[in-house]
Parts: sequence; structure tokens; C-alpha cells
Amino acid sequence: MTAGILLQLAQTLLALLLAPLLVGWVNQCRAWMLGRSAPPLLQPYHTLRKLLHKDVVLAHDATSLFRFAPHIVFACMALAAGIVPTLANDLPFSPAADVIALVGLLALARVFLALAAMDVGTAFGSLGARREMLIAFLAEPALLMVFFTASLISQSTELPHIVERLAHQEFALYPSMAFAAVAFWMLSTAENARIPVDNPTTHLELTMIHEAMILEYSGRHLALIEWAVALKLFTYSALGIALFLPWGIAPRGDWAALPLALLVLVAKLMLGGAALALLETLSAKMRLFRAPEFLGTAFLLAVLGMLVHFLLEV
Amino acid sequence: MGAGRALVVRSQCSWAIGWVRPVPETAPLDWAWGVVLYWLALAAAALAGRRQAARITRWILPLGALGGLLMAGIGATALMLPPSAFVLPMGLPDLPFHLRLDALSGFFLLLLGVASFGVTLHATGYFRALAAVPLAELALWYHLFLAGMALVLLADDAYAFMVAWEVMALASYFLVTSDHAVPEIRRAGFLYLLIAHVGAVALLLCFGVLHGGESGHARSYAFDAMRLAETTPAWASVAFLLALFGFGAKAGLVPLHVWLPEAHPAAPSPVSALMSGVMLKTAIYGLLRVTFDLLGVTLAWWGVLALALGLASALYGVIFAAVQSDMKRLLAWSSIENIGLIVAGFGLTLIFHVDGKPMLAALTLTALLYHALNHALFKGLLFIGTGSVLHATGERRMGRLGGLIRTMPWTAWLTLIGALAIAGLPPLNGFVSEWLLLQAFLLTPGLDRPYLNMVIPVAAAVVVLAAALAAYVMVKFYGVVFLGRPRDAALQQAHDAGWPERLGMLWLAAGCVLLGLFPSFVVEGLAPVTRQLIGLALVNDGNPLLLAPIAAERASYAPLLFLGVVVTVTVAVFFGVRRLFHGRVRRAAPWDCGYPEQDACMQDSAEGFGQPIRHIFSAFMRVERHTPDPFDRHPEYRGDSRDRLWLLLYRPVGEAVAWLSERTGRLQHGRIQWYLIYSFATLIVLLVFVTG
Amino acid sequence: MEIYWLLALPFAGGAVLALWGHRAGAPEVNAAFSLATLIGAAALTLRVIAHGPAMIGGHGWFFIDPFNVFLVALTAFVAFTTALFSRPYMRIEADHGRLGAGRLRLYHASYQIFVGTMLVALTTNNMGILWVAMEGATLATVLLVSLYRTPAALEAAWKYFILCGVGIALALFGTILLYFAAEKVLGDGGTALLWSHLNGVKAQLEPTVLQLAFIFLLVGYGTKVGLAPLHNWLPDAHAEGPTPISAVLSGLLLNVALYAVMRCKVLVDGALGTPLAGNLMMGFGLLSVLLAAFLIKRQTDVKRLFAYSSIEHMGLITFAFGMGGAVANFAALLHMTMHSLTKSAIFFAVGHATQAAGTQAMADIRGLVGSHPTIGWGLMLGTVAILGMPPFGVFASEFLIITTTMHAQPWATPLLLLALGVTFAGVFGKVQPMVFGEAGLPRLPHQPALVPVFIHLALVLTLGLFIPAYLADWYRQAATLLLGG
Amino acid sequence: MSLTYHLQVVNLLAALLLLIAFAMLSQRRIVALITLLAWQGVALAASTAIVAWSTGQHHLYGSAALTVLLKVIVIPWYFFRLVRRLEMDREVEPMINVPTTMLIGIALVIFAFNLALPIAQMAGTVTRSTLGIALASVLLAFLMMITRSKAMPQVIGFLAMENGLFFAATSATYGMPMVVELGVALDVLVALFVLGIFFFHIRETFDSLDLKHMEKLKER
Repeated sequence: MTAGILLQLAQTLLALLLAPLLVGWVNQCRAWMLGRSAPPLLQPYHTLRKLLHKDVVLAHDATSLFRFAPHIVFACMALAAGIVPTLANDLPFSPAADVIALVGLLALARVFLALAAMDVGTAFGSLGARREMLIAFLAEPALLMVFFTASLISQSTELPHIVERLAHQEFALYPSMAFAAVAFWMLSTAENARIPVDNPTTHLELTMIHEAMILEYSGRHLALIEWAVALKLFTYSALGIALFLPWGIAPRGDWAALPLALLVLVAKLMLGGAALALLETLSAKMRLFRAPEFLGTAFLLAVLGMLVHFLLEV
Repeated sequence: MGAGRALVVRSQCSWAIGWVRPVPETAPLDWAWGVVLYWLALAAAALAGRRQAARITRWILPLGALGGLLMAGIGATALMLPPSAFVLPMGLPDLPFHLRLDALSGFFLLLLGVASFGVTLHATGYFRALAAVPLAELALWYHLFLAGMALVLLADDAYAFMVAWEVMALASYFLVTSDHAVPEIRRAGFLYLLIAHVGAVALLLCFGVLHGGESGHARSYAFDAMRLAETTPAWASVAFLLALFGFGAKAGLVPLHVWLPEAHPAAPSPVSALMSGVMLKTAIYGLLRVTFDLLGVTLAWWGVLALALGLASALYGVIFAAVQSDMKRLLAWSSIENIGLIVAGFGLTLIFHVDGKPMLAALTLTALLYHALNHALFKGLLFIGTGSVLHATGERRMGRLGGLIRTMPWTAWLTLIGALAIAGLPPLNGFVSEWLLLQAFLLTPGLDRPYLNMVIPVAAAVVVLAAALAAYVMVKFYGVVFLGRPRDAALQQAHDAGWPERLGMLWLAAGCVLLGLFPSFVVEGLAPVTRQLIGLALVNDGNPLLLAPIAAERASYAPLLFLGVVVTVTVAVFFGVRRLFHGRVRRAAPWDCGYPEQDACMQDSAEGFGQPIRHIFSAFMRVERHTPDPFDRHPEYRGDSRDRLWLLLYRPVGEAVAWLSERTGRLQHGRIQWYLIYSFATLIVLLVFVTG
Repeated sequence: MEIYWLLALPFAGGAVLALWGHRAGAPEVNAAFSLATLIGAAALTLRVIAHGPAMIGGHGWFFIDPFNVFLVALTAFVAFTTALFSRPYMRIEADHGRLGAGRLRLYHASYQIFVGTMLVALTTNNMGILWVAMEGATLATVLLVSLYRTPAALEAAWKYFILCGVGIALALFGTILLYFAAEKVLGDGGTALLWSHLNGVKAQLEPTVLQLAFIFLLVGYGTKVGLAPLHNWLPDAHAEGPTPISAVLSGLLLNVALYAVMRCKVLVDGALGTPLAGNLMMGFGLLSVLLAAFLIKRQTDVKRLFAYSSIEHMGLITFAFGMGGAVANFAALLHMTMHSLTKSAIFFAVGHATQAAGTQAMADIRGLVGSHPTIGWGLMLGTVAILGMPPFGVFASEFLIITTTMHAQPWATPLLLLALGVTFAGVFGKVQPMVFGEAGLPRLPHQPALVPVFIHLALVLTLGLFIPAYLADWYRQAATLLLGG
Repeated sequence: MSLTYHLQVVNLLAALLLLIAFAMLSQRRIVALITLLAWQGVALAASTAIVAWSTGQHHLYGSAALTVLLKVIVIPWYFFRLVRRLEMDREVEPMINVPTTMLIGIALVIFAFNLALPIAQMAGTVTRSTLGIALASVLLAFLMMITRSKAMPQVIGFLAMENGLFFAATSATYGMPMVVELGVALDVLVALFVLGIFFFHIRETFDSLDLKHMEKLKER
């Protein structure tokens, strides 16, 4: 048990530490592909440190809700990252929240961020909040459909058990998961404010979604949010890995497999990041009202995946 | 009551639960009936003390609240005990009032008690502003309303049920129209009462079909007789459809929902809270009672129908909630959504039940009961929260509010809990019931009906969509009303709610949190109800802190652990950062990309926030825009989203009736000769008819 | 011999009031006589409860059984409360200058006589006398309907007179046919028209004659019941006459006419042994309910509105009687009681409301609860009651009627419910704005008499929740009696 | 076999009654209508008396006398007076298409006879076919009331109806019990009285007895 808890903490810490690195890696890949000179790999860490050192500049009528929100968001993301199996498969925290609760958890973070964005009462803040919630209510069902496909296959909504089933029991190819994978990719770009739905590096307020929400943040608050964003990207990547290429995650109590699992994880993350960057460079950001269609497609793909499961795999 | 005790009817009731236990001497039923009488007495007292406003707010309403608390206790105990029943020497000669209190009624009594306690506490503060006479009338109808709802839950024969049902409708109608100087409110009240009455007629028919014993004899309208009567599937279906119509009309099920967004905003906020939180649930109670208790048979397609209607209501309600610009109207529409979710759960329960999957049926039933309770709490909380806002600002249009979190922190923070809960966010109660419901949806592959297997998980997607939209709605509601900068200078003077109102909100908010954190206990508590209706109860394996309805490795949720981690990390980060770095804070004007002189009007208005939804779901609604032209002195944008169903379903009926009455009116054109011809013709026709 | 007191008192009262004229206190005398009548009726009622049905008078000219004794009690009671109500009402009318002294004399005198004729009609055992009394009731009220002497009032009274006169003439023909059939069995002379005798030998009566007779009787008395399509006099008479008269017309006279029809129905059923009479009554009842429901929607005059509601309820009762059967008859009798109590209460409230507004146009009656709370609530609760909302007693009877219909005549259920729904929408949608809304009506010169309103409503409410055992037995006996038992 | 004579006479009178009914149906002038009403009364009284004499139903003499008093003397006199007082003498009212009315009337008579036939078969009284005639005259009077557009003729039609009923009562059933007869007579009397008052009111309100003024109350 204690070992389990240690492992749990280790994984969470790993997530916390790796997350900015992942962002850095993605940015670097993008820069390469765009033929620009890449920022250093550790740039995100520098940014965080800088922000943490800076003073917080609060708007006059920002309330305590505004000040608490970043911490809550960060905590939610930490927990989310904690309950997704990255290295090993037995996570004492994971009973706290199955995939549905995980979706709830992400929603909780999102709602707090949106509320905080509306708190100061600026035009862009509420604009960002509105758009964020718009994306969210379209992405959430799709995400859940993906999870449902997985849990219909594995007869469980517990991530460890899903991984258990997919990775370590009899090997089978699930066509349904292919659909799910595409859907998951689409919606995770949306959820993580990546191109084509949103542009993390934009400076044009009217096109912002995520950035518009956090315009008023500065100093450590901004740092926490940035970190949380990185964590979110990491969590989604980990989720993708756990659902679609779970091989290599160490099974219960198999300590020897851990180092290998770590290597495999890093490799997968690098691949995933590169792929993300590639797709981002290949596609252009779409108009906001194309986003619903985009996510609708994702949703349909997920549902299709489920139906395929019923047709071919039951 | 003593008279009632004389004829206690017991044994034939205990069959409903699998086992027979000796009944303690004063059954909770006596107490429940006592509370009903107590509420009636309070109503009379309010009428008597018509002239002293102070007496009513200081004594009668708090006493009423106390009754609510008592009722909650009674309901809780009734959950444990086997059913008890007695017959009152009232009602029709052949059909005296039968009262019965079993687990099902017990649970809903609990719901009624818990919600009404908090709401009534709030009302004591909320009604202070009123003048004496309307206050007395309000108090009168208010307690009649409470008594009526309680009696609906206790009634055990068709006549008593109908009487209680209509008393409830009537009292709530008078509460809705209490501010009847406003024409819209009168219209709302009329629409409400009309639909309620039509629904009641349907229920009457339903009971008429369900009658047991020899046909037409009044005695056979006691529920016990109905339980014993066997109905053919065809008639049972008729009865079920009638019940679905009747109770659906009360619950605001699409397409019978039109009265709800009109009536709830019209009523005083505590009343809206009761109507939305409790009265709608009496309809759910009725559905469960008729379907699982009175009807002998159940058919699968009923479940499918209920599921479809429920999902439709859920989606329809939440979409319209998202485009509202009046905060109480928004909450009303969200009630339609929640009722939709509950009814969807009901349909799923039916499907499982018919399919012989009692375990899953129990799970779904638990989920829907849980959600009913949750909705009573958070919707009550939100409504009284808006009540306090209304109290402080006199404004219902969200476009005129904003930034209230600064001037009325109590209301704001307590309402935040309600908003998060109704948005279905962990670790609050709204999430638990939706979680259970989704689990149930995920288990449908167990069914041996290929179509349902495929369709129902997709239906789950609709549930999720509704839940996600609910989050959208709540962000809109909370953000526009409480956050941001006040859109109106007058809001700076808004005072926070008084203590009674705060207590009321605290009570309900606490309920939201506790029900969210200790789900396993709630599930245990609901066991008797599911056992009564399904014959099986949900067993929660694993430790009480972990909610694992089916099996721990199948699905589990531990809100305490969840909350623990989140809180620890939050606190740790909060202090950690301060320790490692610093806690300096500077205040400045909002940055907002350096755009100069932005004022409060540039924040998203309610319409603005709803715009994407209106854009996406424009098919459902007819939008009436009022856009300013360049030369407007006071340019203003208004976007009104009208309900298409109204135009499609209700207006034609009205026109048909008008046409018919116009036709019949022509018969009577004042010429006495014609009248004589009528009688003459009648005579001749009859003579021919008889002799020929 | 309460019966003689009972019958003598109103006529005596009529004479006294005719002499008393417009001296001060005429209303009080009127009320006093009504009270005395009520006491007489109560005594009679107690006697019947004690000793059961009774044949009274030489050759049993009067016959008291549960069926008519409860109507007697009801009639005397409502007559009394109406007299109470008409006290301030008529004073206010006089103040408004709508009525002169002479008219008040006429009003009071013929009010008593009207009550008297109704009591005779109820208690007599002789079908001929029954006819005479019905005609007398018409004649007594014709001049009351035209009391205001406005063109509209005259027109209404004229229609009332002619249509009911013709109707009643047809009823006479029916009576003659009845006698024609009866004298073959009972031999000619006095006894051949005595209901009790006829009831004894009804099986031997000649069917072909009896069914002819019933047609005439039904069309004749049915005109006074206000069954569609013979109802056309009813709304006019109710709307144009003084409100107390509207109250007694729809509260009592319609009941009495229906009573006459039922007496005939019993005989005819016995003679024919076919459900003919019942079917005819169901047809008329259903037609009236539907027609009234759809006409209600287009009313602009408040008293007309409730006149149509009376037609609707009479149709409902007729339908229930037509269905027959113990429960249906029970329900119909109960509904008779409830309707006359509720409807008269409503007319009391309406009367004062129209006086306050100075018009009967519903568009001009606004916000009663604001300006006259008691009137407003009286009207609102009365309306709610008459629309069959629990816990008021009207619901009790409608519950029984509808549930019985579902089993006895399922085909009729949707029609009935449609009518009830349309009526609900029509009536309530029109009453609500009268009762609610901005207050703005002037005060009344005299304290309005609302005790009657609330007595009636309280009774209706109580009966909705609790029907005393003896009353129930009473109804049951009457019901079985109507079954021909 | 004297009965046959009486029978024939009664039948003759019955036929006369029917004839008068038809005459009324076609008559335009009010004065003439009143005269016809009076003659109808005469015929009625005569038949009643004959039935009384032939069957020894003595109380029928009373009703015969009553008839003479009321329907031959009082009512016509009263109506003539009214006509004079209200100057309706010369008023010639528009009649709706006499021939059609007559045709309808004939149809009614046939209908009435057929209706009364089965009953006449079993009639134990001397007067068999009279019931049909009575019914016919009632229906004809009804028809007349329908076709007239003035108050006075309508009332006359009403009284003609009463006559028909009375004839039915006397000839078909040897009269109702005396009490009833008295009651009926009383009612008729009161009705007349009421009518008188009415006519004056109507007259002074609408200054004519034309019913077309009285079509205001309707569903609009």
C-alpha cells in the first residue's frame, strides 16, 4: 500500500515536472517545422520561474474568487494528472475518480477559470469565458463518448482497469478504438487550445479563446495557470497513451517494469508532441463558428466508434 | 387523528415490501398527518391574524419552517419502518380518505421537509417587505401549499389524491398570482392553472382506468384495490400514457412545459423555489407510484417513451435556459432540464425492470431519486438566492445586474455552491446523481434488446451534452449576475440578505455539500425505496467513503478523497508559493489589453452570452431581434427567443376552439321565431324517432 | 302537519308583502317569511328522517319521499339565503334609482309566491298539480325578469314567457297523455294522476302512450331545465333579471324542473322497460354540456357567462340521471345540491360586483380583490368551486359522474372532458381579470351581504371533504327510488 | 244508438276546430284572429258539453262553462280592448308566404293523425279520432306562433294551443280531474293578466308590438 502511495506520488510529481517540458518540446518541434530558430527546450521552466518572481498586479475590483481560481485550477489538473496511469497501473488515488469523474474534474477547473475571467468584468474576459464554455460543452460529450467506447470494451470506467484490459489481457485490435482515437485527437486539440480551434501564441484578442480568459492574470497566478495548462496537455497526452497505446505501462506490482515504462512513456510523449506540432503547422486556425462543426464531427466519430463496437466487437 | 388511529389498516400493506415487521405503536404516519394538520392550522392562523404583518413573519412562517424540519425527520424514519396506513372518516361516503406512508412517500416527505425548511426560513426574511394583508394571504396559501403537497404524498386512494393534488395546484396558483396587478403574471397564472387542470383530468381518467374491484363502484378507487386489480396490457398502457400526460403536465415535461417558464418567474422567489424544488417532484412521485406500485404490469416501450421524452426535455430545457436573459426564467428552464434527466432515469429504470435486470433498475432508480433530492436542494438554493438578489436590487433582468459578489458576499458565495452543484461538478451533489445515471447508461449492453443496446449509450451522450450545457448556463447565470462590474450604478447600494435568508441558503447549501461528499450513505438510505419498488436494493461494496454501486473495479468515486487531494494541493500551492517566492500584490486598473475607457456595459450581457447557443440551436427557437438603427438616442439590442412548440401545438388548439365557439354562437341570433323552430324541430324529430 | 305550514307560509308571505308594499323593512319581512319557510322545511325534513316517506292529505295530494324532501330543504334554504342577500342588493338598486317603490312591492310579493309554487311543485303528488305549479313558477318570475323595464329586460322576459309557455303547454299535453294511459288502469277520477298510485301500477301502463307522453314531458319540462336546444330563454332571463332572481332561477327553478322530468322518467322506465328515456336524457345532457362549453367562450356579460355555466351543469346532471344506476343517480343528486349552492353563491358575489362596477360587462369589472376583497374572493372561490376544483364538493360529484361514465358510457367520456376543459378555460380566463388586477371600483353605499356567499361556499367545501352519513343515506335512498325500486 | 250522433257531432266540432286552426294560420288581421279564437272557444265548449251530456261526466259541464266564460267572453273582450287601446287595429302584419305555411300545416296534420292512430285504437272513449285532431291543432298553433312576427298573434297562437290541449283533455280523456282543470284555468287567467301588463310595457318601450325590436339579446 505504502509502495502504491509512493508510486502514486512519484507519478504525480513526474507529471508536474514533465508537463512544461512537453510544452517546450512541442514548441521546439513547431519552430523547427516552421523553419524558425527554436526556443530552448527548458524555456517553459524559465517562464514559470520568472512569473513566480514577479509581483501580482490585480485589477481594482478583482475578488477573492479571482485570486483563488488559479490555485484550484492547478490542483484539479494535478489530481487529473495523478489519476491517469503513466508509468504504472496501480494508483491509490484512481478510485477517487473514474473517467466520468475525470471529465467532471476538468470541467470544474474550466468553470473556475471561466468564472475568474468574468470576475474582473472586462470585455475580453467575458468573451473568452463564453467561447471557452462553448468549446467545452461541445467537447465534453465527445470526450465522454470516447471514454464510453473504451469502458464498454473493458467493462469498467476505471482508467487502471481499462489499461489493464487493453494492454495486459488478450491482445485484440479494436476498430472502434480507431474512431475513438481520431475523435480524441480532435477534441484534445480543442480542449488544449491548440490550432485549429485556438491559437496559443496569438496576440490578436478578437481571435483569442483561452488567452482572452487569462488576460488579467499576472505573476504567480499566471504562472500557476500556465503550469496547469501544461499539465492539461500532459494529462491529455497521457490519456491518449493510456487509451490507445497502453503497451508498456507497468502492470500491478511489477516494479521491474518501471524503468522501461519510463522510457516508453518519454518516447511516446515525444512522438505525440511531434505529431501535434506537425498537425498544427499543417492546419490553419478556423473561424470560431467552424469550431462547433469541428467538434460535432469529433462527437459523431466517437459515437460511430461506439456503434462499431456494438457491431463488430460484441 | 385519534379517530384515524381507531381504524389502522396494516397487514395488507406490508406485502408491498418483501417482509413483515411489527409496526411501532405511533407510526410516523400519525406524525405526518399531524404536521399536515399543523400546517393547515398555521394557514388558518395567518388568515385570522390578517392585520399583523409582524406576527406572521415572526411567528407563523418560522413555525411553518419547523413543521418542515419535523416532516423531514418523519420521512427519514418512515424510510426505515414498514408502511403504515389508516383511513380518515372523511371524503366520499363509499371512499373515505385512505392515508398510507411507505418508503416511497417517506423519501419524498423527506425531500419536501428538507427543502421547505430552508425555503421557509428564507421566506420569513423575504416576505418582511410586504404589507400586512397580502402577506397574510401569502402565508395562508403557502401553508396550504405545503399541506397539499404532503397530502399528495400520503394519499392512498384516488379521491384523496386528486383532492390533495388540486389543492396543491390551486394554492400554488394563488401564490403565483399574488402580484396580480401585473398582466403577464395573471396570464402566467392562468396558463399554469389551465394546464394543471388538464393534467389533473388526465390523472382522473388514469385512476378511472386503474380502478379495482367491480366496475364503477366507488370503493374500488382505493389504491389498495388498484394494487390487487389486474389490468390487461392494453388498458395498462392507456393508464400509463394518461399518467405520463397528467404528471408530465405538472412536471413540465416537453411539450407540456410551456406554463413553467411563465409561472416560476411570476411567483415570489421562495414559492418558485418550492414549486421547482418540491412540487415538480410530486409529479415524479406520482409517476413512480402509479407505474411501479399501482400498475400490475409494465411494458418496455413505456420506458423507451419516457426516456425519449425525458431526454428531449433535458436538451430543450437547457438550450432555452442558455438563451434566457431573466434570471428566474433561466432557472425555470433549467428545472425543465433536470426534470427531463429524472424522467429519462425513470424510463431507463422501466426498461431495466421489464428486462428483468433488477440490479440495474435499482441503480437507475437510486440515481433518479438522488437527482430529485439534489435538484430540490440546489434549485431551491438558487431560487432563493435570486430572491435575495431581487430583494436587494428589485431587478430580474440579468442585463441590469452584475458585480453583486462584492456588495452581497453571503448570497453570492452560497449561490456559487448551488451553481456549481447544478452544473454537475464534483465534488458536489449534482455530480453524484449524474455519475450514477451515466453508470446506468453504460450498463445497458446487459440488455438483450439489440436496438436499445446501441441507442441508449448514445442517449447517454445527450445526457452529457445537457450536463455540459448546464455548466455553460450556470457560468452565464453566475458570471453575469454576481461577477464582473455592476452594470447599473444603483447596484452599489445593494445590501446583503438578512439572517433568516442566509440561514435558509446555508441550510440548502450545506445539503448540497453533504449529499455530494457522502453519497454512499445516501445510497444506503435510498435502499428501502428501491426495495419497495424494484424488490432489490443497491449494495455499495467497499468502504463507506467510496461509492462503488456495482463493483469497485467496475466504477468507483470517492468524493472525500477527491476533495481532500484538491484542497490539499490548493492550500499547499497557496502557501508553498508564498514561502518559496513571495506574496506581493499590487492593485491597478484592469489591463484588458490596454483598451481605454471600457465601462461595465462592454461586458457580455445575458443575450451576448447566449448568442452562440442561439446560433447553434436556432432550429428550436424563433428569435425576435430588436437591433438599434444608427440614429437611436439610446441604442439597445434585444434578442428574444420564443418557444416554437407554443406556435406549433398550443396556438392551433386555441384557434380551433375559438372557431367552434364562433360557429355555435351563430345558433343563437336572438329571433324568438327561430328559438320556437328549435323546440318545434326537437319535438317533431323526437316523435319521429320514437314512433318511426 | 308541517307541510301545510310549509306551503301556506310563502303564499301568505306573498299576500302580506303585496299589502306591505314599499314600507321600510319590507326586505326584512321577506327574509322573515323565508326563514319561517326554512324552519317549516327543516321540521318536515326531520319528520321524514324520523318516519321515512309519507303520504299526506286527502287522497294523498302531497307525497314526501327522500327525493323531494332534500330538494325541499335545499329550496327553502337557498330561498332564505337569497332573501338575505336581496336585502342590501335591492336597497342599493333603489339607491342607484334603478327600481321604484312599486317594483319592490312586486318583487317581494312575487318572490314569495315563486318560492311557494316551487315548494308545491316539489311536494305535490299529483302530476297535474305539478304542471300547474311549474306554470305558476314561470308566471311568478316573468314579471321579475322584466323588473327593470329596460328594452333588454322586456325582450328577455318575453322570450322567457313565450318559450317556457310553449314548453309547458307541451308538458301539459304529455300530462294529458299520461292521464289517458293511467285512467285505463286506475279508472278516471282524482287518483289517476297521483304519482304514488301511478308508480304502483307503472308496469301496466300502455307503453306506446307513455313514450309519446314522455317526449312531450321531456321537451316541455326540459325547456325549463334549460336543455339545449331548448335553452335559449335561459341566458337572457338570467342576465337581464335582478341578480337574486338569477340566483334562484338557476339555483332552484332548474332543479325543480329536472325533478319533474325525473318523476316522469321513473314512470316511463317502469312502463317501457327500455332505456329509451335514459338515452334521450343522456343525449340532451351531452348536447347541453357541449353547447354551453363552446358558448361560454364568447361571453362578455358576467351573468350570461354563469347562466351558460348553469346550462352546462344541468346538462351534466341530466346526463348522469340518464345513465342511471345507483352511483350515477347518487352523483347527480349530489351535483344538484352542489350546483345550486355554488351557483347561487356565485350570483350573490356577481350581483354585488356588478353593482360596484355599475355594469355587467366583464370588460369593466376589474380588480375586485383590491377594492372589495370579500366580493372578489367570494367570486374567485365560487368560480373555482363551480369549475370542479377540489376540495369543493362539485368535484366530488363530478368525480363520481366521470368515473361512472368511463365504465357505463365510455364513448361519452372524451366529449364530457372536452367540454369541461373548454369551460374551465372559458370561465376562469374571464373571471380572473375581474377578480385580480389593479383595483379601481367605487365603494358600495350599503354593506354588501356576503354572509350567504360564504355560508354556501363553506357548505360546499365541507361536503367536498366530508358527507355526513345521514345525508349519504338520504341520497342513496333517493337514488334507489329513482332506479324504480 | 244516439251515441253515434253525438260522436258525429263531436267529430264535426273537432273538424271545425281544425278548420279554425288553419284559418288562423292564414289570417292576417289581428281582429279577425281574435274572432277566430273566440269561435274556437265556442266549438271547444260545445264539444265539451256534448261529451259531458253523452257520457254523464258532470264535472265536464263545469269546464264547458269555464271555457265559455274564459275563451269566448273574457279573452276576446280583453283582446279587443287591448287592440283598441294599443291601436294595433289596422296593422296588417307581413305574413311569410301563406301557401308554404299551409303545406307544412297539412303535413303536420297527416303526421299528427299517424301519431295518434295507435293510441286511438286503444281509446276506450267514445271519441276515437279526436286525439289526433287535438294534437294536430296543437302543432298548427305552434306553427302559427313560429310564423308570426308580432307579439299579439303569437299570444293568440299560444291560446289556440291551449285550446287544442283542452280539447285533447276533454274529448280524449273526458277531462282531467277538476282540481287540475281549475289550476289550468287559473294559470291561463294569470297568464293573460301578465300578458296585458307586458303588452303595455313593450308598447311604451318600443312603441310597437313588432318582435323585430326584440332581437337584441344574442351571441355576437
